[in-house]
Amino acid sequence: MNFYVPSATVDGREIDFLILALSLVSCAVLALVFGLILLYMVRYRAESGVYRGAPGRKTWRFEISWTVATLAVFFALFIWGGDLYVRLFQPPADALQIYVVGKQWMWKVEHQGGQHEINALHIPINRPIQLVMTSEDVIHDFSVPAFRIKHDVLPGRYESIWFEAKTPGTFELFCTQLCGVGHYSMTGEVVVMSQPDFENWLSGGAPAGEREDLAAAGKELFTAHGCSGCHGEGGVGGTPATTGVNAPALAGLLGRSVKLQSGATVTADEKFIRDCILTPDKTPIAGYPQIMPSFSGQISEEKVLRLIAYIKSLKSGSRT
Amino acid sequence: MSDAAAHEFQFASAEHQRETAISGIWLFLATEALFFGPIFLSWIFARHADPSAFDVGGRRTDLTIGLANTALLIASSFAYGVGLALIGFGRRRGMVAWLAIAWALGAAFIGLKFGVEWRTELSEGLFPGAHFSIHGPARSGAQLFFAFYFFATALHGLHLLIGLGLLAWIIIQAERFTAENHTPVHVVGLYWTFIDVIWLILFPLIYLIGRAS
Amino acid sequence: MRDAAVQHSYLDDGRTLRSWLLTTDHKRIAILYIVAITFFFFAGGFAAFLIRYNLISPKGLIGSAETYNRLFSMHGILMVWFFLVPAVPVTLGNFLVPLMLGARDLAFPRLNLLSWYLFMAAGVVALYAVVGGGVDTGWTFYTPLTSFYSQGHVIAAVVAIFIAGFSSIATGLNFIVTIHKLRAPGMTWYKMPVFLWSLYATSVILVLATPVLAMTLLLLAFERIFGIGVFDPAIGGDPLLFQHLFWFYSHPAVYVMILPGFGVISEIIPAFSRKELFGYKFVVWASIAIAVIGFLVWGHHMFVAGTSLYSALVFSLLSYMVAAPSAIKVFNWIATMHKGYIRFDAPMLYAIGFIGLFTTGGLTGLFLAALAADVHLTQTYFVVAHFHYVMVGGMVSAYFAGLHFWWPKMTGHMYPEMWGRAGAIIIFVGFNLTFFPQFLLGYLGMPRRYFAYPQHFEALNLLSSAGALILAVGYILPLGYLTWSLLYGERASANPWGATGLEWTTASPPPTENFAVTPIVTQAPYQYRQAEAVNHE
Amino acid sequence: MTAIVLRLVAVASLMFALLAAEFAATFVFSGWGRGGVAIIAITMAAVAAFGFMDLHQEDVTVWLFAAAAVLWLTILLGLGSLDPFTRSLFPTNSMTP
Repeated sequence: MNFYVPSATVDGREIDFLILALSLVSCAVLALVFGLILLYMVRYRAESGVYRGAPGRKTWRFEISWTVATLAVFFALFIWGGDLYVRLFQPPADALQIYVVGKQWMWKVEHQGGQHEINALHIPINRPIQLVMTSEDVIHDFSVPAFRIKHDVLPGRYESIWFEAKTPGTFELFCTQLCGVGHYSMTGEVVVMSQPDFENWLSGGAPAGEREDLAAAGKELFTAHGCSGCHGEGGVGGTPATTGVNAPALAGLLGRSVKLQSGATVTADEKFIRDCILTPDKTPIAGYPQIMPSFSGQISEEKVLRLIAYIKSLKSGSRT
Repeated sequence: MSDAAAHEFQFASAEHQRETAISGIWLFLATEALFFGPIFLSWIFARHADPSAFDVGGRRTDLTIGLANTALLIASSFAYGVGLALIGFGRRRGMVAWLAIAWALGAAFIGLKFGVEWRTELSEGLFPGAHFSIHGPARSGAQLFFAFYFFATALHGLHLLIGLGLLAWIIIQAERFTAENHTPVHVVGLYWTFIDVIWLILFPLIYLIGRAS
Repeated sequence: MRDAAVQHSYLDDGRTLRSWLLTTDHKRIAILYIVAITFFFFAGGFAAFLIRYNLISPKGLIGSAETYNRLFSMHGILMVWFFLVPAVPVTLGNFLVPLMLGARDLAFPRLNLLSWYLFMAAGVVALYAVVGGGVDTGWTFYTPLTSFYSQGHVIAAVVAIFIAGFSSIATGLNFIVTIHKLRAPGMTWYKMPVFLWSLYATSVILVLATPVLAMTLLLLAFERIFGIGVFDPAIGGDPLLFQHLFWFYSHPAVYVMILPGFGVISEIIPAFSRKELFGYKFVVWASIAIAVIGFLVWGHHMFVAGTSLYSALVFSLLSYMVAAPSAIKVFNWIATMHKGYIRFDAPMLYAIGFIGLFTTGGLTGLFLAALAADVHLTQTYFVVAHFHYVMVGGMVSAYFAGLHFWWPKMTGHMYPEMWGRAGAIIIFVGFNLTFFPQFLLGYLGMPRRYFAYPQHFEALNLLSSAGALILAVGYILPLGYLTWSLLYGERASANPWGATGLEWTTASPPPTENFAVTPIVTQAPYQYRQAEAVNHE
Repeated sequence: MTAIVLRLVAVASLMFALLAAEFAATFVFSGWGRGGVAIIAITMAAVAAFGFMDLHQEDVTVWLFAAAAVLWLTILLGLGSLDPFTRSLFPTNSMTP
């Protein structure tokens, strides 16, 4: 059991130092409080015959002195914490920008060169990194305990944090803002690599498999999970003549308006497609019998994302 | 209870009980003021996010009805004040007459607000959502305005409805009140005017700020 | 004398169910409340127990993340709004405010009864929300998770809290007006016991913060029902607005939970040290200062939420300001013990436990007020441990301290002293074992509200769950022996502790009208004569 | 009694005058703008509190309660708007990576 994990960033070490100072202050106060209580409990217990002396009258001197002392210590701590905090959220101009999108329940990372990764973030060592983050749905929170950093990721705006890792290695990444059922699974890893390794990784050399094209992977899943059995190869849609059942066409679906059996019209965005795959009973499409099985629990969120990427890539021209 | 000197056993006198009731209602009104606080703060947040789009929404409101309603509420508070003054001199029938006027003015507010204004706005597709009828770059901000508008006016209207109920109750119970003993008339009056005060703040937030320059 | 008092005690004034359910007697309403919040305490505690059970294993033992989320949401909602916020004010407060003031009842007895019915109605709706499937948003209801994405009975939960809020407002309003208007002759402001001052400060918060929460929840419900609203980021609304409004209530609500505890402790420490409270005026004004400054610090819950850096700095500075009055109180209690004649009856043991746990909780609050440290520690188990030290270690200890202290007054029976002391010690030990490991977990980075967690957090979680078992025993124990004492407990005299205060001058249990003759107050509170013999009867 | 009614008439007239001033601030004197409207609205609320609700006749307790409401509203609105007014917003339109 390890009770201390050294910080992998310079600022993180400063935060540790601040926490250490706070701990020392707290321990001193606790020792004083517990010490005095225990001392008085023994010395002034009712049975004890110790001489109590005449009761003191003037109290305000004590009150003023411990109030002022407390406030002075507090103010010093405020300055310390505040100064560090402002630095923590002011990225240097030369920082390497990486985009992060939080979504129920995964982290999607996009590098400048268009490289994507999911639930993982590869960064070079000794270089300031600025993450520009947004959310597709609810509030998430990007937290790397080893870097002593976290920040909420809000829908509809960009939030940003920055850090400069000094230690190579793999570190835990958590979502620390309750974001729904899968909150606990919204974890990943931050991999700190040397600059050459990072260049190598960016160009797709290593580690293998990370840079798989999302849509191509989705296409494989589309066949493997039998989607094409009803919706047809290439998602052209099914009829009793072609696939045996009536199934809506998926090509060109994204962004289109879809009429539901309830009469409501919704825009087919990523979330809608995700719902259709995982909870089809909740989104029956007008004009089609609801026979689509739920894939909830059978395919991971990442796979859903790949399927969505594939469906996105299907051009509406192939619609029949 | 109709005995002027009667008071509950925890009070020293009827006057003591009256004073306590009045301070109680004032504290309740302080609570109510904070109750409307989040509405004002959401106005600040929403308008600050995109002032010009928010004001586009504000200019779609019906200024005539807004003005008429403000006048109705001021007049209504005035009428209640006269009624309260009359019962202070023991003139119960005069009080009933003026309170009835206050009630009617309040009811007219409700009629105009929900029967005419809301109905027009709903039919014009001004309720935020998929069918919102303002398009273009101001669409989002205007929706934010109307989300605020419908919520704030609904809540204010609800308070006014409760006030109408209390006023009706006072009128029905008029027999109970005398020059010395009419605390409930006083208490309801404070609440009634307070609804007016809230509207005096909501009115410019809804109708005027968006049109001002 | 005693026989006469027993005959006319408020408990004997009607024995039918109707005489209880339609009572306007503040003492009977207090008893009704005790029954209700005891139920909610154990319901919320049961959820906590299941949470700790789940966390024994890194993979989660209850099998479903959804169930887990519903459990901690239920735990939070029940404990915050149906136990911690009402606990001391509606039970001890309801019982004691008129007695301590020398009044016959609260200013608005019917409003008091109404507030109990509102509370019960809220409880029923909350239980419906739980039984009907639960809520998975946490007790904080952050948008847009709650307004657009959450499944479950959000509206029912929101309605429950809305109604409970009005119950709080009614109670707070009643206390403030009563303290202003119904003080006995000679009971000037500075002759009031600190318990009344702290209830006054509490009521200020209840009356001025609760309506903000009520409206915020209405806005949330509006957004959820109509699918659009002022927090909706899709139309430019600000989800942080919700957090500002929520914490405008919920941070002061923390003081609603702890201030009455301060009051209880300020009564008990002098009584069992046989000594005047040290620095009465400082303690009094510290309570008022907390109630006011407590409203200026809500932003410290949002240091990583995306608020502006300026507002974070302002809120951090103000947060330190509110810590100072709390520190004043701790030093004053200790100074009160200095040169006293200290007795160790159960209320005193609970009170001393309170000081220790509250101080720990308060000091760890400094970590969270220090901006940069907060960035690392917030939203982890550090925060969980911090507020449980204040709320559970502090507040529940204070509630039990007060319950034991005034139990003879309320019921006319003594509780079994040895069991009382055993309970206090078991709770103290179990509590520390449960929550201290969580500070370490938080520092190591374990996030809150995780159904399953990485392997390396297992040992500390196991320790915490083991502590929870001891804590559970500690809480069930008083339920047992206090119930026992109702039937078999020794008869209590009017003033079994030899304490000062008007409530001890009337019979135990008090007659319906509290005082046969309205008392006239001439003395400052806590005029204990040193070395005065305590007759235990 | 006539005195009370006359006073109420005066208060109501003042209110209508202020309402007219509010309109003038909005439409006629464009320089006044929103600040003028805000000041007049707060004045009207105060006039209603003193003129119709007779705040001036009440005892110190009531004054305390009314002052508390104003103070706490100021805290809520003041500290609450501190954040958005000192924050730079970067709205996102496209949500896909």
